[in-house]
Amino acid sequence: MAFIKITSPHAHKPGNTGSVMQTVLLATLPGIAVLTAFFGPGTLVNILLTSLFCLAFEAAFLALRKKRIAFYLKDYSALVTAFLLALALPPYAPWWLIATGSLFAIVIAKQLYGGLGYNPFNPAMVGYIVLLISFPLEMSSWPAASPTLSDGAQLPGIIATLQQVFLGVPIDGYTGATPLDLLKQNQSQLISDLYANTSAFNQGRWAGAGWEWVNLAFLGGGIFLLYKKIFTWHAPIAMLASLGLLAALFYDGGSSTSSGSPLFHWLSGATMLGAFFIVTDPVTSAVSVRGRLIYGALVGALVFIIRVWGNYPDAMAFAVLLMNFAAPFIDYYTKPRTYGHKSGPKSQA
Amino acid sequence: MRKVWDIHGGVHPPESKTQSNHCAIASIELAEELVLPLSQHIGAPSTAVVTVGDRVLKGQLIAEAQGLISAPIHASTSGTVTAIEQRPIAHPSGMTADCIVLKPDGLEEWIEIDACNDYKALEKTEILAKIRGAGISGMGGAGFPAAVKLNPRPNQKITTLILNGTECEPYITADDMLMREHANEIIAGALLLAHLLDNPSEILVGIEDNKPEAIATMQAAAENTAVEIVVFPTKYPSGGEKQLIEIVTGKQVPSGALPASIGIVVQNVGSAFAAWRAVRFGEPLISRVTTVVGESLALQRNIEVPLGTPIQHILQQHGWQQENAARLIIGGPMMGYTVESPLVPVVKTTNCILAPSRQEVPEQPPAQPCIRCGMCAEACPASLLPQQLFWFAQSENYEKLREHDLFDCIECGACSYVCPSNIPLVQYYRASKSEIRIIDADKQKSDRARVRFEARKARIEQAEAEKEAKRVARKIAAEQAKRLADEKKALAGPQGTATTTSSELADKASTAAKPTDVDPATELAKLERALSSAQSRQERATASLTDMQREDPDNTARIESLQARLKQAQLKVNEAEQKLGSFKAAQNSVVATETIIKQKLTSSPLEQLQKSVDTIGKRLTTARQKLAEAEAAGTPTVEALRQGVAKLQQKLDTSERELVEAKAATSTASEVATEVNSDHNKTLSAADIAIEKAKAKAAAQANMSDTEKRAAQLTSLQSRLTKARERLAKAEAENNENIDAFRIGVEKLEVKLAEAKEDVKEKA
Amino acid sequence: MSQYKEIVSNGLWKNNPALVQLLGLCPLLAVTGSVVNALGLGLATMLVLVGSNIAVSLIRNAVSDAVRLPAFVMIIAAFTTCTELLMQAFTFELYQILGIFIPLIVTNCAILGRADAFASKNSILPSAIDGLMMGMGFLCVLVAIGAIRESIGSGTLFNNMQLLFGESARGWSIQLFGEGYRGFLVAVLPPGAFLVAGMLIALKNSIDSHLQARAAANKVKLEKGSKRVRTTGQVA
Amino acid sequence: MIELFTEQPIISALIALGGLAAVFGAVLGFAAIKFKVEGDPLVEQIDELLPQTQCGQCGYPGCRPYAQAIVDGDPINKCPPGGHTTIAALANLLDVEAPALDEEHGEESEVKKVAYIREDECIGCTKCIQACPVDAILGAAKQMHTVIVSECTGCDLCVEPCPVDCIDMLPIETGIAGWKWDMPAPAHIIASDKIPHSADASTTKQEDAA
Repeated sequence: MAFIKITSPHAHKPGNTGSVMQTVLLATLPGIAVLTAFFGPGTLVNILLTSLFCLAFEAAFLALRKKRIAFYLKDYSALVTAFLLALALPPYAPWWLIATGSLFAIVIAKQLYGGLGYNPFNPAMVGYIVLLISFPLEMSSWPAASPTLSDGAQLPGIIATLQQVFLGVPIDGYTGATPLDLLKQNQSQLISDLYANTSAFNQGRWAGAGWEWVNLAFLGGGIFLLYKKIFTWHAPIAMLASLGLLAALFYDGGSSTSSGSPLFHWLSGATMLGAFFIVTDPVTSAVSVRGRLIYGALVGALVFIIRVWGNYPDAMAFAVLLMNFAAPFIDYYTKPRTYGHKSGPKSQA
Repeated sequence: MRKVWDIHGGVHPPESKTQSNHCAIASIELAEELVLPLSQHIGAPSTAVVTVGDRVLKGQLIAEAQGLISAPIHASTSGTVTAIEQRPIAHPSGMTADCIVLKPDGLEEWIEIDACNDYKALEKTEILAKIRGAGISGMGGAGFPAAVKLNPRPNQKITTLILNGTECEPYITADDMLMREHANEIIAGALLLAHLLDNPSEILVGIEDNKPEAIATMQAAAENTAVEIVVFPTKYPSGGEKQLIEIVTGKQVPSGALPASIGIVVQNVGSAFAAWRAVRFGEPLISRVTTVVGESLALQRNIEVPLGTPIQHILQQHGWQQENAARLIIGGPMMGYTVESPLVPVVKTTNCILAPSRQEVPEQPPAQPCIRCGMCAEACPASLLPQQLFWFAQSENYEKLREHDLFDCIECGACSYVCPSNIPLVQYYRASKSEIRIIDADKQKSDRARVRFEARKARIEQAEAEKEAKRVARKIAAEQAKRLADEKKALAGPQGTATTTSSELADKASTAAKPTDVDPATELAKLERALSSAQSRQERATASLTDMQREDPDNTARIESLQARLKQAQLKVNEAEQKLGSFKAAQNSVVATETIIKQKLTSSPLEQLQKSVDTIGKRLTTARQKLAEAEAAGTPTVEALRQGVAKLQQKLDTSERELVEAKAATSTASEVATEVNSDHNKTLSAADIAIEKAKAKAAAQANMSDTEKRAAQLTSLQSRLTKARERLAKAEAENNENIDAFRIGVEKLEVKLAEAKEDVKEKA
Repeated sequence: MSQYKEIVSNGLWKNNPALVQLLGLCPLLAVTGSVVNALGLGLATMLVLVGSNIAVSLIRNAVSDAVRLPAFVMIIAAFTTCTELLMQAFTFELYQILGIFIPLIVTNCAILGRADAFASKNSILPSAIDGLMMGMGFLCVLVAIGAIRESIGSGTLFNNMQLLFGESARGWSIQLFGEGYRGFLVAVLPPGAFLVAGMLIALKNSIDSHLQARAAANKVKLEKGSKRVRTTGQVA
Repeated sequence: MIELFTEQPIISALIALGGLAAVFGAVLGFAAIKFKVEGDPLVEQIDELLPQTQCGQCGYPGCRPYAQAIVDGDPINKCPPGGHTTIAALANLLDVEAPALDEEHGEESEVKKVAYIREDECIGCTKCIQACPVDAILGAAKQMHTVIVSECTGCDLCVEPCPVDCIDMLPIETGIAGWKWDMPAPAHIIASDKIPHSADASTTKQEDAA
């Protein structure tokens, strides 16, 4: 009898890409919970819709490419993209916005480049940016966090949510400026005054009501992923460090032109979501340890630069996409020193 | 406690060692047939020295090493050689190879072995020969002949000897058990190897900390010796030679070099044990300790098994449930290879036979796309970027693969082990490595083919050119020969002076010399004789006429007839006188032409020679340049060029010599000319003498009788023949290429001489 | 005639400057936000292409190799200036909208490319036709991209055609998705141009591969290895 | 003078352009002569990539002439011994798209071959020796000939001249030493989508089985 012939190693560490992705999905749960707690069921509807659309587009395109749909859907990568896109979009976004975003994320940014592993740009971020530059109005209408709601107002119920999402029935007096918007629009107040006078800040503790808790929840999820060794600490820590460093450099004690404290930057907007769920996307980031440090640090720097001097209040997506461009270049110059070789990259022709 | 270093990467697969290291090394009953492959090591296969039907004793040499990197093979037991044929061997390809098949007779009859109580009394070369002769090759898996490593180049001072007792692969416990049971012999072996390597300052035994019993026995055995036991944390692949070196010394072996280049030699503990047995007891390597493990077996343990035992036999002895095993692995689960047939034999490198159940080692799920998670890069002990290598291997970008140091990959499998997408990375690297090797070999071959093709083209062109040159040369030579002949005719006739070629000269000379076809001296003498006879006849006629007129004046008729005779005689005398006069005039004109020719000769050949010397000189310089270039470039035409230069040099030399001679001749010739002009001799030069001689000879010949002439001819012929023979002998001695021409010349001369002799006889 | 057929198919399809040679991407991406812009610039480019091809073909034997390119650029610049002046005179508003892209026709590599690759090697008539067909191919792609981007980006088609065809064309404008269409800004922005151009190239390639597959099915089998020569000279 | 220029913009433009043309023309002409490139190193580079079998299947007498022809614009897909690897390398060097092999010049052979002379049939005519482009055949008139396997490029030029047909082209045998691992089954990249349906179906089947 003949035995199967196969290359070593014959042992294999348990787990596969699907289980890695599942862990990532699991790690977003605290963030989702906190988002829902502060902004109502919009986030959940977002997730539901993006998941639906992303899986549908993925399956359709796999069918077009004559691939086995079940096998590829089982890697959960489309679902991760869906979750990240949903978390980045403002809750209560209209359904067609979500559909368009999913289309660009899955079809244009992922499948057209060859599917999982071959996409040079983070699909969720591509979807997000296409929406951001095409539909600025919808994309900037973030709901107000629950602590900042005026008296008597409360979070929309599930019916109101669905009406808003599918029928465009607006929910009255519900949108509000995010802390990043407030800081960007701040012209004359000292930071301390801003904190004292604005409900978005004075209802919160460090960096604006609701947002700080959302970010802390994502930080928790990120620490869980680090513990699970889904990724290494290099890229997120470098990103947070460079963001904090730049914020500290330009803080200037809180004058009216101040760009906000490091703590503010760490805990507002999409910082923690970006640091632990987007910067760490292995497909589109640098691969070596040094490369990841550089990649993360530059993402952090770009986030700060765009937030403070750019046209958009938050900058995670732009910073990540810009660095996606640079990732192969960083890889090229950060090749680690191979065992038994004198120096790192030896032939840089 | 010695400081140990950490290596980059590494993985921690489940160790799975306890199921086989719980009992002592056992032995099993002898198989019905032992199959001993001729290639059990890295390097050239050995050649069988027994034939089918031979009875061999245990430990008898049955195959000899071929070349330096090779190892001999010995009979594992006593028995009969039943076949030498192709059998499946333990190789990932599943191919067959030449094996010696032995049928044991069960007597275990040892060949006479040569024990040695004190190896220190032996020469090192003798010890090395013993180790080499025992057929010991690395027992850890690679199988590099041990004696080669133990004989470093003289310029490499070995400072550290490391015994590898790491055994980092899961499942394998053969070295562990060996160290537990034979610690003293291993230590003795370590000291023996150290002695061979001029006692390195450090003798280390590296053991992972998951073998506490082995560590304890080894430490006990190593007490009061120079051997140090180094214990370090368990991590795969610490047992890789390069990794072990880094762990225990902190040094890295330069890429592409051997450990000996940084003064380190690593040997497996099993090799040290075998070396000790070989030197101390004279036992060749005929058995080894092998781990037999896997959930498809009822019994899992270590056994000492004769080399050549078919795996099937071993497995059956351990209660193998074949239907529950999906694959058979030789070696551990990380680097071991699968075999297709259970009939393959145990060889020197077989440290483990793993027969896992389907649940134990499940089949690999299909590969998912690489998501560049970087886990492989974290696990790689060589600090490579496996995901990049995979990417380039997939796109067959060999340039990039090289750039990313593919050849520093040790194929440990850590990257594949951790890959969440189940990509068979190691297979990609192995395939790419072989592909690159093939491409390199093809490149070398194509370069060689290009050189050969171009050399062939050049050779054919040169042959064509030579043919053409020869044809032209023949044509020129023919013309020159004609000219030469003409000139010789022109010049040798009247004066016999040697001259060189010159076409107008030859024309003029030939026309001028035409009337002098006959020997002028003879002619002159003839004419003079004719004149004198005519004169005497006239005198007689006049005398008889006067007598007649005085004695018989009336006899008018008679007188008239006498007068007529007289008149006739007078006419004849006139005629003769005229002839003589005209001949003398002609003679004068010939002499005049000769002078002119001589004058011309003095200038023109000289110039010609000068010119030819110059041109040859030029050609020589260019030829020399070309030769230098060719030598620098190392082209294959160098030899031909060199010959050409030598030939040109020769030509130049002869031309120069000719020039010098011609110059000398010119001066003499001009002297001759003046002498001739000023009517006759003052100081006689060589040319003059020659001319005189020729004249004298001509005169003498003219005066000579036929017989004398013939005799003279005969002697001259004889002297020419002797000269020709001398030349022939010389040519033969020198193996000259004109030898045939000489021989023919001699033959012709001999014929001529014979003719002349006959001629002389006839006349006499 | 087959030569002209070849020229026509090259210009319009096989060797289309925009989809195959990927020349003149700068105007292609910049001005195809609407059909009218695309048409305007496409016509201008075609005009320059025809003119420069004829002129280059005329002087092709008189220009030495070393000064070939400067001379061609000079010719193209002259025609571009003429076109610019014409547009200034007749379609001033469009001229203002297209702005810098009209003078930039000089640097459109499709034009210099045709001048160098075709007109400088062929006589006048083929050169003129080549210029016309290349210009036409370019124009078609421009208009196609313009139409797609305009319809997706702002939901209209043939908007502002009066800029090119006079007041009577004002009514040509079509609202595709009704008044409420929000406009998909990305399509009008440069990334949209890349996306649409990429899709068109993909479409062309897929059509080509289908055609090729069909052609391959009907192809006559070649005699394999029929073109061998001996490298070893005469074999006696 | 200046007035004339300002009043006659056409003339001044013409003069300016003419002057510029003259100056640049002169510079360019000078440069064209001064910096003329001698020789063509590209030929060498192409020749390096060709397999040097000297088989003539490309229609040129040897690899170097073909390299020269490629420089002069000949297609790069005429080399069957090199096959797609060589075409890809050439395409990479010349920065063009790699075409498929032109099968009019022959097919790419999967296995490498060497000539083998059945020695007892050889009559010693030396015709194959004259035909071999790389001098890989040993022998003399009326003596048996043999092929130096390591030097044979497998061009099969010796087969046809043989009057007794005693030359075979045999595949090179790779024993256990020449064995190598195969690449794993193709991965699922976009390029693999172009594989005809049957091939894709087989990989799908493998996946199913696995």
